[in-house]
Amino acid sequence: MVEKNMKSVVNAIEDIPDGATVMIGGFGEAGSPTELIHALIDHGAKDLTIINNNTGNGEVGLAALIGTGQVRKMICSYPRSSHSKVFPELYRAGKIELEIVPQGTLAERIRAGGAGIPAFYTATTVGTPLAEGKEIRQINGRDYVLEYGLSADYALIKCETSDQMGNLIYNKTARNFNPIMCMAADVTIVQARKIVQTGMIDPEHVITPGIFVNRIVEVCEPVTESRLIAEGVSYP
Amino acid sequence: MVEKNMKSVVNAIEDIPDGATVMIGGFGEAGSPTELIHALIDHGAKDLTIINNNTGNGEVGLAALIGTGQVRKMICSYPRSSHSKVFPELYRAGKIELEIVPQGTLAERIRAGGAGIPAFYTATTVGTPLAEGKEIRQINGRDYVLEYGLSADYALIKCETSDQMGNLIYNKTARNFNPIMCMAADVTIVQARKIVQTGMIDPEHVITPGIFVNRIVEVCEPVTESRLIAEGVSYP
Amino acid sequence: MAELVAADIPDGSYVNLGIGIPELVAKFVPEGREFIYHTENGLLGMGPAPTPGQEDPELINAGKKAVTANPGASYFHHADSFAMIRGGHIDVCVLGAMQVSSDGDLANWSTGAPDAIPAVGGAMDLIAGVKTIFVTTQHTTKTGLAKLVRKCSYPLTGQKVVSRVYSDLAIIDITPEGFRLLKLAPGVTFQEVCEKTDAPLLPANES
Amino acid sequence: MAELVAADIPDGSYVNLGIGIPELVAKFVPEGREFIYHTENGLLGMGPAPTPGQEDPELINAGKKAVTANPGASYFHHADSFAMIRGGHIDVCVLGAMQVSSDGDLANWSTGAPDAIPAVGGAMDLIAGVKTIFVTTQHTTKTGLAKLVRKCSYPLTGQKVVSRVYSDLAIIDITPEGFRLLKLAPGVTFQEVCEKTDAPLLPANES
Repeated sequence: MVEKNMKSVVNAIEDIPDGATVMIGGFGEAGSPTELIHALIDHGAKDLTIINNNTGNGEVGLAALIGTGQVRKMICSYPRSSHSKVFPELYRAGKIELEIVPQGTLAERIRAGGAGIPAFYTATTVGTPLAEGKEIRQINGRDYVLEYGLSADYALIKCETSDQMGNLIYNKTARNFNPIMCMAADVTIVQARKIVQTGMIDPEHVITPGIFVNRIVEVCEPVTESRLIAEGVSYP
Repeated sequence: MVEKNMKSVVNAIEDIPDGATVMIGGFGEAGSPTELIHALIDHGAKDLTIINNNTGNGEVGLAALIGTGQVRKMICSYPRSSHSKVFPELYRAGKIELEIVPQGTLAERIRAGGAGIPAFYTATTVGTPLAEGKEIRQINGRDYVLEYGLSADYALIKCETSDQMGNLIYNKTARNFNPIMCMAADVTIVQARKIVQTGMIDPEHVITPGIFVNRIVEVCEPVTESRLIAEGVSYP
Repeated sequence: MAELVAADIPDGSYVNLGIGIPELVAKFVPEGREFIYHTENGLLGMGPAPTPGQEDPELINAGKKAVTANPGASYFHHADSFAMIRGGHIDVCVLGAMQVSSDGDLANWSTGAPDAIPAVGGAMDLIAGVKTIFVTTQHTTKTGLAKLVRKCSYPLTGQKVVSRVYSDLAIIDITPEGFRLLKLAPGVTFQEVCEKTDAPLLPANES
Repeated sequence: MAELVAADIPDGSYVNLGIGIPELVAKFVPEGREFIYHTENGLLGMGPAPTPGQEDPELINAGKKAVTANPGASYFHHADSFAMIRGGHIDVCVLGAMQVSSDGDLANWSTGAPDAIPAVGGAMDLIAGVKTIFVTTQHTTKTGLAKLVRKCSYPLTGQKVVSRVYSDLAIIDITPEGFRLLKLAPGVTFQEVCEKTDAPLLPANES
């Protein structure tokens, strides 16, 4: 059996090269794989394209990764961070690119990337500046815009519990983008609060089947971004 | 609170009009809402367009519905039934229309119908007779065919457990097409082995959120098609 | 305003509330009615804020504030959540506005200022997918400019989507003929609303 | 044939087996290797058939036969199941064939006869989405016609997709140059395979 268990977050991400496209799960701090992100900061890969709904908070996690200058381009729906000036400053200085995508289109593009759908039509953005330059097609009397599937070289994911085969379950609204990003990346790297023996998760309750997961690493007591920010932590 | 609980399968389906498009869950007999189908036979609505993966077995359930002549058109992936001559005979006699759709395209078209995606591209069928007459587009060097979302007026669904709000869980591979059909119909009608009080299903385990369900009816001991066929039953 | 919006939402509706005044709708649900709240980050059956000290950083709403889950709730991933929105399954969405046009166009995501960082979130998805869009807003900007206009000057969130506007001065329907007064706030005159609206306003229908 | 196919599948592969000979692959997994079986009706981690009397009509495979679920299994709906297939997540699919062309085209769903009822199931999805497609087939039809051909005369299931054919006579790779022998069955000559193949067959590479 192929071993998915990694010794540490460092081992889990150490082959991410410069120029990689990396999806990072989470919506705000909920479901954000902060330990994996911090390992990526230490690792130092640069010229990254990062796909996440936001641009991080404070000076930890995703905001810290952006702050080091490792990120060439952000693809996200809402880059206005609370408690974070990292992205706005780099953006205004022309030091980081931004592709702004509505949240639902972002989610659907990621799912499409994972499901082998290269492109689809959607009503979202029709008639707005975000549809400019895109193909519009009328179907059954309504206008739709063509959007393309998104995939990535790597996905950094946080879950509640994984078994040895990489079957995952999540906690409440920390689920968010994580399951679809697992599907859309060539190499999906997961930090789990708990790794259990195979067979311990009811097959009816699995949210991400192990086929979408390449590497798992246990992080029993993950940090909470808001707590780090309250404590004034700035990574690294 | 809106009452979703129906008194009987008869009440649940009695407004289905002639000419309706009806999705019917199940893959073979697993997950097939046989009691709802039999109620639809008794109800007598005709000129129906039915969407299901197959065309039924023996002379019960979907095969029986086809046999009564109530179905004008089938949309399915695999109309060769085991133990059933009903569809082949009508088809060869020119008495029923057939739209053949690959199983994955069928599933994706139904999901698209439920998710507000009017059309998408897929590699499936490219270069085959089933792509004839359809738009082909090259994306990133590969050819894809354009397929349209499928939706329906009604969906007939079988699940294991529903709560009063229509949150559903399924049993094993009886899940199959049921969750996506719940999403794609204007009126989703569910037969559940058990209806429980709201709050009895863990929010992490819900497969179909109640927003996709309009009517629920308890059928505690549903028939099994294969057993009916073994017993030589022919409905009605 | 929030109370008036709540009064117009049918029992059993699936409702998505934007950030700000729209959130207050949840406090004014009429006796005997129940709404089921959807938050686009992946929860249906959202309940009120938890008692202080009980916050769970992994149970939040789209505004990233701590919430609770009511009995009958369900969690799902983002693509499934937006399938609810974009697939037309949410009955009512209540949003704030920068501008609303008499065609029902909505602008609420960007001033289009050259130094603004564009940030759209789920607004365009909600606008494109939800069956009924209610807007709650002050009738004019802080500097007194009309927010109900003939044509939005700010970048659009969506076209021909708003059904009704609840302002501090009036409730106004968007009809094929343009803005039409439905109801005045206490002590407000039709004349005053007309003056503060930058498009023709039709008087209320007799009924 | 099934045993030879199983020997060529790497440890830990996610595998989808077609109906018939392909199903037998599961009986020949080499010592120390483990494959995870996917069945497109919504189960990953499919196990062997249950002991008689233990069949569950709600736990079946794509051939609608009773199966079991191994530890670590998961259930999912049809769109998620085909996302695995069409999204390129299944490593190997083993299918039967009516015809395979030297370009790697596969025909296995219809003879195209005018009275045939078309029935495609999931074959076209598997062909379009799975990374490696192995075909197991008798080398010729019951009436002695070649199944390995220059160009398929039957309606295609997919174009340029087959990697390798395991027949009763030989293992044959589909290469950019066409069919190339990989290995002969015991007692079979290269000459014999060439005669029963309706396209040029290149000899095995020296190695």
